[in-house]
Amino acid sequence: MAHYPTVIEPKLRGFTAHYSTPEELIEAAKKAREVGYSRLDALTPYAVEGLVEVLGQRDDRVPKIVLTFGVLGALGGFALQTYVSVFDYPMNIGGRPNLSWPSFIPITFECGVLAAALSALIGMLMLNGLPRPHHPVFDAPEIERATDDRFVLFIESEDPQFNAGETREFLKGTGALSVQEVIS
Amino acid sequence: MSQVVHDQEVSDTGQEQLISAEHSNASLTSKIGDIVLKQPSPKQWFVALGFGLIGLSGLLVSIAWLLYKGVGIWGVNIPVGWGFAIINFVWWIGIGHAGTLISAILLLMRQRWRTSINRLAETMTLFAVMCAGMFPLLHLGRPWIFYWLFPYPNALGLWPNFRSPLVWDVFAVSTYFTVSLVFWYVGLIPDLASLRDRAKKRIVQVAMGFLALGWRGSASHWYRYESAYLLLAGLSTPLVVSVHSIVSFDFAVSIIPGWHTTIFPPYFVAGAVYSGFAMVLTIVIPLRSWYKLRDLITIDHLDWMARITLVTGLIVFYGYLTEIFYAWYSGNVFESFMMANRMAGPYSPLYWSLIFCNGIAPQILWWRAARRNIIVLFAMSLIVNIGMWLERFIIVVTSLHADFMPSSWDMYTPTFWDILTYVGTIGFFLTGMVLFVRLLPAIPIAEMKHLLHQKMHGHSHEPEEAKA
Amino acid sequence: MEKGNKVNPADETRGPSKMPEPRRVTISELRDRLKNGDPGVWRSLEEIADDEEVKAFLDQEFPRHTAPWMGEMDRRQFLRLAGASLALAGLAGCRIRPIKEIVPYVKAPENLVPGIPKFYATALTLGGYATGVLVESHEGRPTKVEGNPEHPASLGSTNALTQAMILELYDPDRSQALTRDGRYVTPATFESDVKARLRRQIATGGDGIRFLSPSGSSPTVERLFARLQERYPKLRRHYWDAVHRDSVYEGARLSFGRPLEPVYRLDRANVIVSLDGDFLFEGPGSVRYSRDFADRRRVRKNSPAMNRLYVVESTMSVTGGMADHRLALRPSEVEAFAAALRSAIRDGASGSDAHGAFLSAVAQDLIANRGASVVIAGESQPAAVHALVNEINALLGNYGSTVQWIEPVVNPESRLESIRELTADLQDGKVEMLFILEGNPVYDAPVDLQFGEAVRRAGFSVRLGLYEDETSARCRYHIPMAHELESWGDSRAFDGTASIQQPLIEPLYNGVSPIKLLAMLLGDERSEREIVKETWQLAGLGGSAFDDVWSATLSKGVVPNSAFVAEDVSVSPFTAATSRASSSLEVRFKPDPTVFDGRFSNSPWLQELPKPFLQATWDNVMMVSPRTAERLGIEIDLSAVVVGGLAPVAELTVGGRKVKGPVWIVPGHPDDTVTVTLGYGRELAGRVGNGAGFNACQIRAQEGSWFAPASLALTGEKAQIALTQHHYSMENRGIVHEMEIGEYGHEEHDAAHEEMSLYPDREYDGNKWAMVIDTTLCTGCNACVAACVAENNIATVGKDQVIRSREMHWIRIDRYFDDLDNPRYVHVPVPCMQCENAPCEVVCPVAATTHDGEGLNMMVYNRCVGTRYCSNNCPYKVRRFNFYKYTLYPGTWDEETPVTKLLRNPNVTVRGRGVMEKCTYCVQRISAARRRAKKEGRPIRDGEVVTACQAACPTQAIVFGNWNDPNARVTAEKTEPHHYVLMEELNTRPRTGYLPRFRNPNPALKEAR
Amino acid sequence: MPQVFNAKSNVLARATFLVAGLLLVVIILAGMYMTPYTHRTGIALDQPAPFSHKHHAKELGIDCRYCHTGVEEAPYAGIPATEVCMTCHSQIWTNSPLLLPVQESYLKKIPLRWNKVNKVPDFVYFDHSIHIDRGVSCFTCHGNVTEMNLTFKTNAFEMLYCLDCHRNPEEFLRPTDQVFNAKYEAPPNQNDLGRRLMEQHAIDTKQLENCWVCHR
Repeated sequence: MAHYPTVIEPKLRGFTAHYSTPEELIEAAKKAREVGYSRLDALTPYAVEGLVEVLGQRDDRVPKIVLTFGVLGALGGFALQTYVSVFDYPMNIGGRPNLSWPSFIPITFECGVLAAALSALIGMLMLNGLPRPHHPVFDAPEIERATDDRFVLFIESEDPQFNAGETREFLKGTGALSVQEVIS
Repeated sequence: MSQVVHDQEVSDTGQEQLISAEHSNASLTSKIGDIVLKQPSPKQWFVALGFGLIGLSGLLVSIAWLLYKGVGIWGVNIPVGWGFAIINFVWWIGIGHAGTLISAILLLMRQRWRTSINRLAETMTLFAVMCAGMFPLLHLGRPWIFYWLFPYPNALGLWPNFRSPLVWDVFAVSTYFTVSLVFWYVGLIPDLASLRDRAKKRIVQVAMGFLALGWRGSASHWYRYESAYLLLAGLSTPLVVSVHSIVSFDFAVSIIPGWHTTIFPPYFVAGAVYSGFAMVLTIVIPLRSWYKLRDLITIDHLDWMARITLVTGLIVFYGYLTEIFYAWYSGNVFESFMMANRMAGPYSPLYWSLIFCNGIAPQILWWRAARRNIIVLFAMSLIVNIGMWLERFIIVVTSLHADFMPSSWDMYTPTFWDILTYVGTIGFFLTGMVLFVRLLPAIPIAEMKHLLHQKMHGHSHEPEEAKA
Repeated sequence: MEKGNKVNPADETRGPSKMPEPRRVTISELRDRLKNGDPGVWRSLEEIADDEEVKAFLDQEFPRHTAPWMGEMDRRQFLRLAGASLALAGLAGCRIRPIKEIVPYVKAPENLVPGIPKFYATALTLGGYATGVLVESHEGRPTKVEGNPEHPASLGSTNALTQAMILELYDPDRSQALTRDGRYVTPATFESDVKARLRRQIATGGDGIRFLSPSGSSPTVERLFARLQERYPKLRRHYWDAVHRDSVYEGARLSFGRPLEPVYRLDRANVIVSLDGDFLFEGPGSVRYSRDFADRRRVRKNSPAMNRLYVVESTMSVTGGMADHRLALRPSEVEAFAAALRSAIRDGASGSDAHGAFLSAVAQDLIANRGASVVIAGESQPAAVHALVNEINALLGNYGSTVQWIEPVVNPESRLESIRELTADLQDGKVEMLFILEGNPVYDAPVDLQFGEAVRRAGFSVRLGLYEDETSARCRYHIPMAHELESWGDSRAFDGTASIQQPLIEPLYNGVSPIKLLAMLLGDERSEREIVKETWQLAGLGGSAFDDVWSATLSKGVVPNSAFVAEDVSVSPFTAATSRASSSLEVRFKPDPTVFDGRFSNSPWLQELPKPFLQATWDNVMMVSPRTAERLGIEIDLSAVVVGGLAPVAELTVGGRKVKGPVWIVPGHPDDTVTVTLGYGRELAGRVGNGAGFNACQIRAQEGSWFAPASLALTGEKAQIALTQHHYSMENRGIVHEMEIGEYGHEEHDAAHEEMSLYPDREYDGNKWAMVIDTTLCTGCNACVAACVAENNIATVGKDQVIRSREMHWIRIDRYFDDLDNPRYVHVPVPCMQCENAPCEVVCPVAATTHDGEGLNMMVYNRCVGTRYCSNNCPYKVRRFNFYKYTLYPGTWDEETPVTKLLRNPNVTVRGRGVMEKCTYCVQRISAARRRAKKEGRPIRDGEVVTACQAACPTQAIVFGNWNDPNARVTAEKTEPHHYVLMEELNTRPRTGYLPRFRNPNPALKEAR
Repeated sequence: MPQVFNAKSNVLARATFLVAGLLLVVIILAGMYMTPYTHRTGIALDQPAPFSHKHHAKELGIDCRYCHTGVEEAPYAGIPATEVCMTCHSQIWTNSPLLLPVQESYLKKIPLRWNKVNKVPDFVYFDHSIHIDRGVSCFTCHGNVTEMNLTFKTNAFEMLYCLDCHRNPEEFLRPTDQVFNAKYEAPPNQNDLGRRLMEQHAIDTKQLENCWVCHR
């Protein structure tokens, strides 16, 4: 994920190139990678299969997080019930044994699911660096169409290869509908 | 951006139409987005809101009176300690199941027809669960100490009794609500972003922007987002099943004839889906005409839902038959009396109308014509809703009013306040749905675009397993 | 939490002990009383301490005679003086934890330790006949009545009415001030007025003075009357009881030439025949008779035998329900049966009439048990029947063994005659001064006398009564009467045994006892106590050692060997021709099983007690047999799954007089007979009793004051009656095991098939509480229910709530019958079963109901959130729920009546709204016993813990104790061969068990039942 | 334009989430630890007369039972009647203004109205006598009143407080003759002593945890 300073004096942050189909975007992204650009980002109105692979930004940590928390949640749930009814205040309830584990299953399960689900949400947001209401790219002209019908490639000025002139030319070369400066 | 509004039923060409061909990404955004941003609400919307608010105020009045006087204002008594409150609870929670099921299970099964209705279904779930959650609280003798049902450290050194199905309920229902909410919200994030970017009014921009958490559709974000969404779906699926199973345990775990049955969990889950789909139909059918969405929520969607309704309906009916079989086969005097009493006792008219609503009537859905006839479908959905309510009434009341000790048998008759509370929750539900339709995108924009894309390119990016 | 549950033990049950009372004794006098440490005055001890304070409050707060109804005043009192018992004044605040006040005595009463209840012996009377009781008192608040084991009429048990008298004491609707023509006047005004008039009477020798009172057996009252008679020789006394025993004494006159009182020794009888006599439930000695009857019926390993009971009756009575053989006849047919029975026994003539088989079987059985049998005639049957029965008993040689005759305990004068004369005199204007002590003649005198009108003719009329009722309304003066628990007195039991009545509390409502009033008329200034004491001194009690004997008597509750000696009698055979049975439909009058003759109309406890066989509350109904109902076109389906309480209304006509009321079908009731009970349709009973039911007295004339020809017609209207049971068939669920005595011991109940649980059993070492209820002995008299209500602060909920099936009784008596026309009834008292595998506990989400180490199924009210799940899951449906705040005074939801708080048992939580409650095996008593035992370093003894229901039960059908104690009675009962538990197949392992209902049918009548 | 918010809002947004999360925990813990405060422990209430236990019980060495007479036989320890105060104060300090309310009460026969310092919660049935009998000292629950000038509550009688002792009595029990002794020091081997006493009194902790020991 990209890192941006939050200090604000307007300067060139990079270029955005707009495409009308995901296929064109993927093509362009491939080229950019070949040329050697590394600080890339692609903004699309819906998930485009295969894009992260092209950009080399694939990240599979979410499932692992979810699994871990799911298991922890379930264990926690069972532990709580056992602690309460066996150690803290054991009671004779309807002649059942203190550790009447069959009765503990439903809650154990629910706790697992709850923890897993929350971790999925929070994990996903944190990895995505969200919430992040302010972002330089939002200052790009026409960028709002990235959530509508445009597929946008964004090359950052941080990129070692970045050069205002060349980069713009390169992007034009990829058959973009338009190339915009991102000044923020 | 072209202002496309084409609302005709998609022509019935043998292969299924889940979205009319004329749509483009832009048209989708504008069409769905503008319901929230531009379009003035149709008058039916205000009528619906009006009814909703009337019901809602009824609910508030009845709750106030309840807290002032006590549960005595209801028809409950000894032996029938549970009445409308629990009946409605189970009814609502059942309705609340279609949402997550449609979104989650159908997502996993790559059922593309889910896409345009899942948001509505999920929202329905949220409000239905809220309605459901109200009842167990209100039916307490001392509602102000409901929190004793939660395990938290306290100066009494006391905890809930984890052997009680009611505590399972607390966990199940609250978990279900939380997860549904998360699922619903995650699905909403990208659409909120596009509304943010589309909105002209500052206030709307801020509101949507705040909720969108600064979503910008970056590729890596989309990737994590997709996996999280899929995982949530994977979690919700067993959750849906567990929740209504646990609700059924409220009865199955007890020893009351008519409650103490192993068939309950599966047949409650089926019943839940059954009533859930019925309710989706009840809502979607008017909505698609009010907002001219016949091209997005197509007749094929309705057909699909009708099929599911039929299938689950059959399972439920099977449940009834097994109950009868048990009563006879067990040779248990209490069981057999209970069944005989349902069929011939003082509540038999309700039992037989239940059999009609849930057993006989749905058979009409075997016919394609019926499934694709809006009127029939709408009527059918209402009948099912009524039927499922009756089912819960039969289960709760007829089992309790004549159980073990003949000396304690007595009738249950609801009071005015029982009914007002019930109607009130329907008002609450209606209000919620109506406001949602106005304030948030009722159809998932991003997903529709995805669907459109797949449609154009013959699902070129469709993973293998989907075709299999 | 308290916010939701305003009624908490703090401000409710640990309430104050102090009552407002007028200053009536001088400090110095009380000091003297203290000095001689007389146990009799224990009660006034702490009043002494607080007299001054109370007075202070009264004086500054309220002028004495201006409070029409002192509920409000009691409440303030209550708040201010709370704490005399070290309790908190109930300043229920909304703040989280308000600072509460604690108010100690100024001067601590001696021998009173706050928090430790004391028991005092006294006696309570019904119809003049005393039942000895022990009254529990908490810091001076009487809270519970127990039977006095020393007393022959009680032997430790009581009936429901006696239990409820404690509530009568506190009833806020009791009259509270002296009135003239309905306006409050000072006692002084009255005193001068009456004395002036009395002086004028001296000249005429008191010719114009009349007293009217119900039966009384108080020697002191008699003595005072004697003294009045000396002063006014022509003074006349009259008697009236709605439930009178004229025929008993008249029968005795026919047989022996003088009025005598029968006393039965049922413990000596093998065969008992009752001719319309409800001796187990009504009339003098019924509690004692129940005990003796039961002792010969208790089937156990060591005595597998039982007596046999034949009942011939003209209604459906508690005794009839116990019969081994029962014959239902119209009231007027009984006489013929008696005559036939006589001849069958005298001349061996086999009965030729309709009931021949039955009759000759009975006759044979009686003859076979000469001297060990008894025939009992009911007070509702004419003198002829009594005469015949007297003769039969003589023929059977039962005198001296099972039947004894003693001098009448109450005045034997004919009540009908007596009131007839009085009315006549009133109409002739002969009566210048009329004193009506107790009773309520305007309401219940024979209607054709129009007594109410006549009273107005009296120049001057005074009424002494607990309530300002129908009679008071017709009198010049009304004087609030002191309750028996508020005043000194004495009375005799059914066998003549005398008891001294001592007050447990100063009069709550400025009441005056009859003794006090008479003394005043005599100008005797002494205290009641002194007068009563004098009576017994003169009677030569204890001779020289009087003072010691007196104190002993007070603490024991019985005057030593004061029972009447049996008279030698010789019977003259009954020759008169027996009257013919009428052919028409007949009405049969009966005292109501709960409100009796109307004196308890304002008692919510009794109003809500389900009437035997009817299971109806808050109403009286016209009872008819199924066949009669069919004939009249009455449609009530008693076999319905749920029998609603919607009853057709009918008009009952007797001698041209009409009354309307709901009709109900009672299987076993004789055909062509309508039973109506007295005591309802009151107009001035109080907030609870007003308007309930219909007034049977309106059709009850001098002729046929017990039964008369009548006609019944449906009006087409319907009336809702409040039933507590809606299904009367056991549906073959083996709730009661019915057996014949012959089957005892066969097919031993095997304890083998019990291990049915996957879970290991819980061990119960130490105490293991258990209960056994013998259904053979349960007569269904409701004493246990009333006792439970009194002990456990159980709320009454009112007719409306009972109709909605929300009654609160912790123990209920289920009644089942097997057949409509010739039914056999069974009664099953059902308290909490205290299951070891309690289904209710498992489902409670907050663990408000759990098990303790002694196997008790605990219910913690303050933890309960009120899901009602436990009740749903209870197979026995013994749990009760507070759907509203039922602690408010019954029938009126809008106001609280603080005085009734004083009645509450401080050791039992008063349950608030939204809380589940149930039988606890009287855990407060167990706890008290446990603490006592621990302090003494010993285990709890068998019989040390007695539950309220067990104590009250007249037949001792309930046994409670420690199952782990091999020598405990309960253990023995548990090992009885036929012991069983309800619905064993559910494997709930109840601690409450039952013994089967044994019957002892006459082989000759097997098929006839 | 999508750039709706300024740069600061990023930090703000994340902070919001954290705070919301923490709040929940705080509330629950507060519930636990506020209890003693709501019970007014350590706060001396104003009373009609400024009675000093320190003076009477310590300096004058008057035994608890002289005033609290019921404590050995009854559920209630008992608050002394005015006359008890007057047994001494009719002789000494007769003209002390502090004693005016007491004298007034005695003469006018109007009871004193003290503010309750120690109170078990509602719905609890507490019996002093049985505790005294088993060797639970006054001072175990009421704190060392002999050091209090104005009486205050040292312990919040919450259920957990009672359970502590009902679960492990051995930590608190004294020999019965030491129950009223304010100067008593628990021996180092308190737990052994406690266990011995428990045997001696046949104290069964299983039973002591039963609801119906306190709630009826």
